Amino acid sequence: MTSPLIALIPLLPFAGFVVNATMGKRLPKSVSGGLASLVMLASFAVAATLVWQLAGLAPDGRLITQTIYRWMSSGEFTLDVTLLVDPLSAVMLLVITGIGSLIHIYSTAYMHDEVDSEFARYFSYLNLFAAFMLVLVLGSSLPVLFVGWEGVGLCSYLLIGFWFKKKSAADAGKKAFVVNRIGDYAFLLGMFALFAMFGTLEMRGIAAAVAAQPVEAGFGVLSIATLLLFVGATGKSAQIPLYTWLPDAMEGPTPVSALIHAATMVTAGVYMIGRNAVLFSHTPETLQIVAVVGAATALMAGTIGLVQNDIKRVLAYSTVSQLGLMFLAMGVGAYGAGIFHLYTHAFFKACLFLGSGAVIHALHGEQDIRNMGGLKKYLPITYWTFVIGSLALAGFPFLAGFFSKDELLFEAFAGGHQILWAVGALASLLTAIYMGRLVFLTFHGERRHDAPAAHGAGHGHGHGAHGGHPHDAPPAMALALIVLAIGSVAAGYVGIPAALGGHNALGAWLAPSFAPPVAEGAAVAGAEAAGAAEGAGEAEAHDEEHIALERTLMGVSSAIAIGGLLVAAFIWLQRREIAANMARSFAPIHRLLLNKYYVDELYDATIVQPVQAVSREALWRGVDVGVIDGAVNGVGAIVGASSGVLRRLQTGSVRAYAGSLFIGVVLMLGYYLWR
Amino acid sequence: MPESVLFYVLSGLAVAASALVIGQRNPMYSVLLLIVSFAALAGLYIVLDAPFVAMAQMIIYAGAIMVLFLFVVMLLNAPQEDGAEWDRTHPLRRPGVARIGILLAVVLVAELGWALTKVVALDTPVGARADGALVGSVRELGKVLFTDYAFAFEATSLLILVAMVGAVVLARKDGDA
Amino acid sequence: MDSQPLLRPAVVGLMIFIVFNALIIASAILVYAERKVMGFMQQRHGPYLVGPYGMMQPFADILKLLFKEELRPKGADKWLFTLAPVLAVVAAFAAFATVPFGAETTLFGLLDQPMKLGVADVNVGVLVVFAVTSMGVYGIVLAGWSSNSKYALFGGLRASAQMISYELSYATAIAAVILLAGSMSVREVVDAQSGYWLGFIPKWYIFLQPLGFMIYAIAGVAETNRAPFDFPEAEQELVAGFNTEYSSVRFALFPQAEYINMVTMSAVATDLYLGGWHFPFVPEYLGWLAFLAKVSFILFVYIWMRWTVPRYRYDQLMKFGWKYLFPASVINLLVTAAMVLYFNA
Amino acid sequence: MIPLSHYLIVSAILFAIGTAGVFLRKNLITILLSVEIMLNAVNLSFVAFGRFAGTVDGQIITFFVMTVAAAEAAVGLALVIALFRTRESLNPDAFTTLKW
Repeated sequence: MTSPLIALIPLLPFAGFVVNATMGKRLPKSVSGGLASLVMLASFAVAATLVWQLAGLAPDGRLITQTIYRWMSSGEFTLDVTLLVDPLSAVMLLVITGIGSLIHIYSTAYMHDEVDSEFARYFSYLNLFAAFMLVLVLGSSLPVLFVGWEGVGLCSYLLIGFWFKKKSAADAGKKAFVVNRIGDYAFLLGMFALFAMFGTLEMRGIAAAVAAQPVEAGFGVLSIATLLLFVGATGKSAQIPLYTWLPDAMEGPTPVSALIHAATMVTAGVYMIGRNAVLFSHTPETLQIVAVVGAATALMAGTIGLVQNDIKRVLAYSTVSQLGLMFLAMGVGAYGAGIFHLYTHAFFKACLFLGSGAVIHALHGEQDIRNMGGLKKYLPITYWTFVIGSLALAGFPFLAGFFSKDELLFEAFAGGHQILWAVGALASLLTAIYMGRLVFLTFHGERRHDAPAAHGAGHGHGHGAHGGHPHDAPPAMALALIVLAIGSVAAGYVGIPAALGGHNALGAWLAPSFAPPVAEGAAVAGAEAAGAAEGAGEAEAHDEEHIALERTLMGVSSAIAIGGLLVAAFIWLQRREIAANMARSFAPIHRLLLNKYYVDELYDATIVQPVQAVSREALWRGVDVGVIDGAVNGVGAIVGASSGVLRRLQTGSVRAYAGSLFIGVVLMLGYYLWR
Repeated sequence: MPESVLFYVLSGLAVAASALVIGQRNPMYSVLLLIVSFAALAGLYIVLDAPFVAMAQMIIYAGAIMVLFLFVVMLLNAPQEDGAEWDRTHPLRRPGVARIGILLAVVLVAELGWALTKVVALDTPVGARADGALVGSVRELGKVLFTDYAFAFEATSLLILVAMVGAVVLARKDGDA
Repeated sequence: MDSQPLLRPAVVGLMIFIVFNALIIASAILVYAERKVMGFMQQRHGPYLVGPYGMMQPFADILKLLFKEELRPKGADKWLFTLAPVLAVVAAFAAFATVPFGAETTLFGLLDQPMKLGVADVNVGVLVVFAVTSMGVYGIVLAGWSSNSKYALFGGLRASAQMISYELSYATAIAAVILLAGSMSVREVVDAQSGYWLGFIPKWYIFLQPLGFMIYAIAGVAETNRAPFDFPEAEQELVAGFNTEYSSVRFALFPQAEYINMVTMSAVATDLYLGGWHFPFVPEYLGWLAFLAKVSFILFVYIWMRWTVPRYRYDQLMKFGWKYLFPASVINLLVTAAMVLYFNA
Repeated sequence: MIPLSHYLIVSAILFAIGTAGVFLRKNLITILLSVEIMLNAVNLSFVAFGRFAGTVDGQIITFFVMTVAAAEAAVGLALVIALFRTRESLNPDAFTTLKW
């Protein structure tokens, strides 16, 4: 069916952007912030109603579209701007608008120390981001998706560099932008390849076309195309090799990190793969690569996260690693599980970031966990929400993270990728440990920070004079934290696996999105749907030992989670020196981790420097000065010379000109009459 | 029949007025006579079943452009200045030039006449082929204007904008910003 | 088809006669009304000597002017000086030609096929009104130029500039209405406004085009050179503006033209925005009364405004016209177009 | 009915008059007026042809000509004013130097 409502979802935030961007300077904070949050809530309401309508439809007919206008049409190729709501985008919609609204509300308090114009600028960016993100998830064709893709990249750049007066922030923004460019380039190439193959860019059309042909054996053209798309995804979703921008992105305001760099934008890559599930399913080679890259990223980021000292960077690396897990799921064809984890992760990671934001807020910009500790009694709300978030992230039984992560690992295992499963398990162990470390270092133990710290000033929100001890989150922030904490507990229950007597409602709900469009060839569709359903972990698809296996794996992973937490508790609560000893005894490794495997340095040496050298020497000194300027000057000289001659013709008398014109007319007319 | 009478009266009026326009020394009268000629042309358009064009003619030409001319004439009521020394001795005043001009004019008129003889179906009435209703309908006009000629339309709008800016820039004194 | 070949032209002729005289009378009444209203607004009685309540005052004025001597300043342009007032008045009269003021009627069965109340019904009527009114400016401009006096010249200059500037907004506002009605015939525009929303709100375009109506009204005031836009004859600045040098009948013609223009403006406003002769609970054949009522109301507002609002400064006038009124009208047009597109598709 | 040729003849005459005006008059304003005459002559033939062919294209081109004429008048008159300011003259032959 079609519905005129869909366009509203991105348009509302866009309207907010327009207002705040144009007249924001003149609006008081309450108005600009309130408006921004309001449009987000409105768009959430619209999204909710649409999803409700969607749920009302028959399972395999769950598709609401709206064609806005014909974007391009050349020859037989036409491209409409069509927005599409199906189970997959429905989930994304709710996550983006829902969590987005919460983070908007949170920001009204968090950014309150900015001057009005800055405040409005911030919210205009935030709204713009939301609009583009919604376009991204709603777009039914790759180009439309790409528009959103680029748009969110832009907003990410703007928001990371929001405090652009601070060099590190500006650089981080540029880094994020450039790194993403690389990915986007690949993404474009992938699009071209797909267009060359299928002659359409409508994702459903591509899916249908692909479904008709057999799964590609070996590494063929199709695999190359999908691989290119995946490279784009690595750029957006911070996977190896393009993940380096995400940790630096933490220079941006914390709510931004929560919204863009944890909940929504970075998951775009996962979403994109899920959206083109059929396509990817046909290129096992690529899927293999996706899975491996995901696993590797998960592990690497986890290890790095273990030793970082900046509260937000720890969270950033954990995000990278969780994204790695999602890609792992995607790679093993467990699209449902991947999206499931995406969805739960959005909740608790947003919760964690906002919690860290509350901490930073309370400590006036202090971010180094070595200077924190003992905040438990000052920031109860922050503390408890943070703990819940961490537990959920660590996969503590019966919290959101548990279900999704377990689902995902189980799919990996059941899919026969034991090694990948092991890596994932290891990664989640690391997750448990560093989250434990983070919590204990931040909130427990004795207080290691000097009250109102001066670091704040640099960070754009240095509070005025405050009392001695930090104050807990103001209402707006507390609200967001609490809601998200509840989410982190409850979000998982939409996908209780068969093993626990549930029937994985989410998986079932998502299944149609990963199957080729029903319209084409019922037989193929049915088969694919069954396959996808298998992948998505439909209850029926499981037989007994599956359930048994899942139960055991569940036990293992929860054991891992609890164990990791216990280890962390033991080290950082009881015997903190252990950590120091280990650091000392494994000094090289520790240094390696601390310096993030020197990847940044590597890139700088291998890519950045050469490029700079070439552009400076060859392009600037050579091409620009030599060829281009030379050409321009040459033309100028020629014109000068020739006009010196032609000048004679210019008497300057208007009527002389008119006369020549007249003669011309007479001659031309004569000529035409003559022949 | 009335239509032909109308035609001859109006076209005669138009031609006479135009001739007087360039026969005048006083620009004021030229402008007014030109308005008359435009009005006559508008009448001709109506005879040609083009009421909308006729009205546009009145509104845009007679109503706006001519007022602009009038405005300028009034703003700078310039002195008559032929007979000034430099003017009489102007190179373009030499008889040779004048002769060439006359020759050219004659040639042009001849050519125009010649061209007329080449028009096919010259003596078939204008309205013979199509009914006035279609040609006269503003709806049809708008349709074609905004579909087939959409690009030209946009282009002209741009032209107008440029002209506007140019006029402002030119007409303002160097002093005021 | 037409069984009464002679009656019809007769009726049309009668119509023309009626309209012509009605306009003359109207201008007379307006003179009276203006002075009375002004009087009341200034805590005075206004004219009260001539006739009951001074009702005969305008006629007295006319007579007085008729017997004045016709002056023509030295160096004035003979032809144009005489032509100008005539031009003004002719334009004013002609403009009313395509303004319908009543529903179709058979004059109670006198005619076998209904005839339209109104002199002429052209399918581009709106444009005709507009074109003719835009001719009216020449009367003033020429008067200003021909009388060879600096005050008059200034008046003329101002008139020309002001009128061109405000015609734009004026036309753009009308264009929005044309869009809504989908026709350029005034009569069809009016008929498009018959009927009700929700059963009781009359379908007048003023409700769809509040902004458009405002723009039309303001631009109309400027077009008719009425206060607060009466620059061509700003007494305090240019003795009497373009008609400084005029006297006697020639002089009388200018106010006449002005008042008739006011009437035309109001009539057009009524047709385009106030539903013409449609009025709740008023039968069709009495529609012309409703029309009359609306017109006289607008005219009252005209006078009211003149004696309430002070005159702008000339630069303010231009600035207002170009920087606020015109953009507003363009936006109004765009929005209307979008709406029409949206609701018709 | 009037034959097409008559309209064309009228238009030709008007065009000739306009051209003559451009060359004979020595007042910039009158010259501009003559140009307007020429444009209108062309308009007339456009409309006549359009009516003859039974299409509205002729009228549409007329509109474009009108817009161009409006632009031309605006710029031209602005130029005239500017020139008059500098030279106190409206004679085209007075402006033979291209820069000063």
